[in-house]
Amino acid sequence: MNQQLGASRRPDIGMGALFAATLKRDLKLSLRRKSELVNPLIFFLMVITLFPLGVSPEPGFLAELAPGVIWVAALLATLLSMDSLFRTDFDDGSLEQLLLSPQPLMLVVVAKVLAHWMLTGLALTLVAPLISVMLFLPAEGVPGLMLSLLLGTPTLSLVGAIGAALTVGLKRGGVLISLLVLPLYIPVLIFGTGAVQAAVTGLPLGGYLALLGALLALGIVLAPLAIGAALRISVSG
Amino acid sequence: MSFNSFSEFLSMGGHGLYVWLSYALGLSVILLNLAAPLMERSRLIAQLKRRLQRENQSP
Amino acid sequence: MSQAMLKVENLFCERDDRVLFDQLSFDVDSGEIVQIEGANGSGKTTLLRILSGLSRNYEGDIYWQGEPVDRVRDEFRSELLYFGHQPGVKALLTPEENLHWYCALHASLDPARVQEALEQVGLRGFEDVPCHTLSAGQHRRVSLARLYLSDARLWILDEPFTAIDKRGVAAKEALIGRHVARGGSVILTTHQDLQGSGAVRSINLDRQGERG
Amino acid sequence: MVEKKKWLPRWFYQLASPRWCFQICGKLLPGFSVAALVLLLGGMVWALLFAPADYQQGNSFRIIYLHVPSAILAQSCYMLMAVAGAIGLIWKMKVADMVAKSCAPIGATMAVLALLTGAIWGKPTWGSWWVWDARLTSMLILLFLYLGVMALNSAIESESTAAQASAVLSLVGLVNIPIIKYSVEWWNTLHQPATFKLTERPAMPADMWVPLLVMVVGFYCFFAVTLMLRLRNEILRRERRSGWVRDLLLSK
Repeated sequence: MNQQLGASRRPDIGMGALFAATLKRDLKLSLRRKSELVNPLIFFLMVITLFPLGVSPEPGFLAELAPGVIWVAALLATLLSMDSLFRTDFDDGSLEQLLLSPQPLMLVVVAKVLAHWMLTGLALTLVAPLISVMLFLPAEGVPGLMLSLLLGTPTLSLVGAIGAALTVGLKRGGVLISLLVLPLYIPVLIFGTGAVQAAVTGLPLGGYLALLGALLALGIVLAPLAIGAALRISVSG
Repeated sequence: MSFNSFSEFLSMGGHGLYVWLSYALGLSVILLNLAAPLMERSRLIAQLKRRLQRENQSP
Repeated sequence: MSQAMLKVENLFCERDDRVLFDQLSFDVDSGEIVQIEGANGSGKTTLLRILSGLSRNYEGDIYWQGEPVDRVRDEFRSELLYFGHQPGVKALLTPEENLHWYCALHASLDPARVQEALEQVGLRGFEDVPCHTLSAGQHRRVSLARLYLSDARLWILDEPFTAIDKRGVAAKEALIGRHVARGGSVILTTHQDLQGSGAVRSINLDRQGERG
Repeated sequence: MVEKKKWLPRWFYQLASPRWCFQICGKLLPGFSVAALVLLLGGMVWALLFAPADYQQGNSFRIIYLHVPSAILAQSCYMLMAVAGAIGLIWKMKVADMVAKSCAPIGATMAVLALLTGAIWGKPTWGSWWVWDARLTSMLILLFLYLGVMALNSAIESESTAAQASAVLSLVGLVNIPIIKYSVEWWNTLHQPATFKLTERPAMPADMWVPLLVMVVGFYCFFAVTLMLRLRNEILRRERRSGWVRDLLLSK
């Protein structure tokens, strides 16, 4: 208590620790709120169920539809969970403390998005085989589906986080996020479904996965910048 | 001149509906884009003037 | 060192078509307590948010130790403790987890002292219950424990004494006094009169608003 | 502004002054209006009356003289919006924010016009009002991007926050536009064989592309006019408390 003020500064120490701490904290927070954890998954399953009911339960037809349906449902499920990424932190003042930290903001942002992805995108990827059975997707397509989701959903989380950061100061940001973010999701959707279709027809997957990987790399480099700037702007207003 | 008569010009070789519809839309979009800021301007000036008068009355 | 710790020059800010303050200038030296006064809606919270760097909707200059604050943002942040309207406490986490994360955000803080800080604010025995089971006052004290942990030189406190009982207030005032005695500075807003914290300078925003 | 960047030319600072900008726009407006009127009217007459009909598409080809300029304008308007937004973000230049805000509705209407004329052209050419053609699809997505920026701008109450947030969003969009274009084009070739396109045509004869050029320049002049009109409104609104706006109002 009686130490000299500002005496023992250890800058640059604890960046990795901060990343790990934020990741752990966000995972812990989600795991303690179980309902929110499973909501995107339930939503995902429900949207999938709507298609056979709304279009046709005929296996051949569903098999043809499956890559697109699964990808669109994954996209919507990610989007649905996006609004809460910064919302609770904004409401209880944690976000202010985060922005006032001398540590690099991008690090914390990436950790938060990673935590979010692990509980939505990764979870969706893991239940995808089950869904593909329900939609009669040929077994050859399943690895392509899982790989494309694995590479594509992090990009969805990163881009979605930009929308979440831009709308966090607004009372009703939910619908607005979709409007802002959905157009930006289109390339991921195109390459993702392309990968699955290629896998089904036995064409090589590499090109699609490389494109999805390139999008992800670009997202990891640029999205945290935009998210950080957007958070500072939203809190400032 | 690519047309021999006025009726030929109107019919546009059977595509008259499409061509004239396009040009009508084009013109209306252009005019709308000019009318909107002009109307906004007169509305804004009236509003700002009212505001100025209100402020002058109750300093 | 003759330089003021925090120097504010010609600050101008408007909100919702209303000028909150115009040409507001003041210095905060080390060892000083500055109380921001003003009626509700006079812009006290806005001013504190601007000073802390959260809000950037202002015109004018702010200097931290003689340098424009935008240029020394990181140094400034590591010397700042901001206590806002929302306490920044996660209801689903325990007090201990909350403070550990705060320590991760400020690398210079020692997580080993979290226990001690919680004891100081009277939360011994509540370290590992989720914060949402705590009372409003206890909730706020979790956040106040940051004051005991902090080694920041500038404290910006927005209504730090709400939902705190009398004895708690006295303890916090003593803490502020100690901080100032160590060469720190405090900028705060409060509805209560400060006693026993040494000299308090006050800045009134109401007169500012009239001028603007 | 905390520090002045010395290396920027002087006109940049003058442009940063809303009052100067308001006046210069007022001076430029008549010239651009006349140019836009002459070029658009002349271009339309030329396009409708004198340009030859296409040997494959017949007279429906004349729609191109509206479709291409509006599509080009919709894209360059987005570019201007994002660049102005970036300038506003970096140098805290109010006028740049206002330019960005004024760009959005103009660009959106241009995208709508490009889409509508494209659809109308599609009916006699492809036999249906809408075909998932790569260019039309990209234009539709561009329209969505515009709508997103406008929705965000109107949802945020504080003017400066709204401007900054829209600037970030339009920059994100700007980075994404090439990616979206590439992915859509690639998707298009995958899903349908390339039919003949509205624009890409080999060696357009001069009596076809000269009127097109006139229309493109005319559209740019028209864009300058409507942008300056909107910008002047925006300056008046945002600077309503400053002395010169008060004087201006009282003199009217």
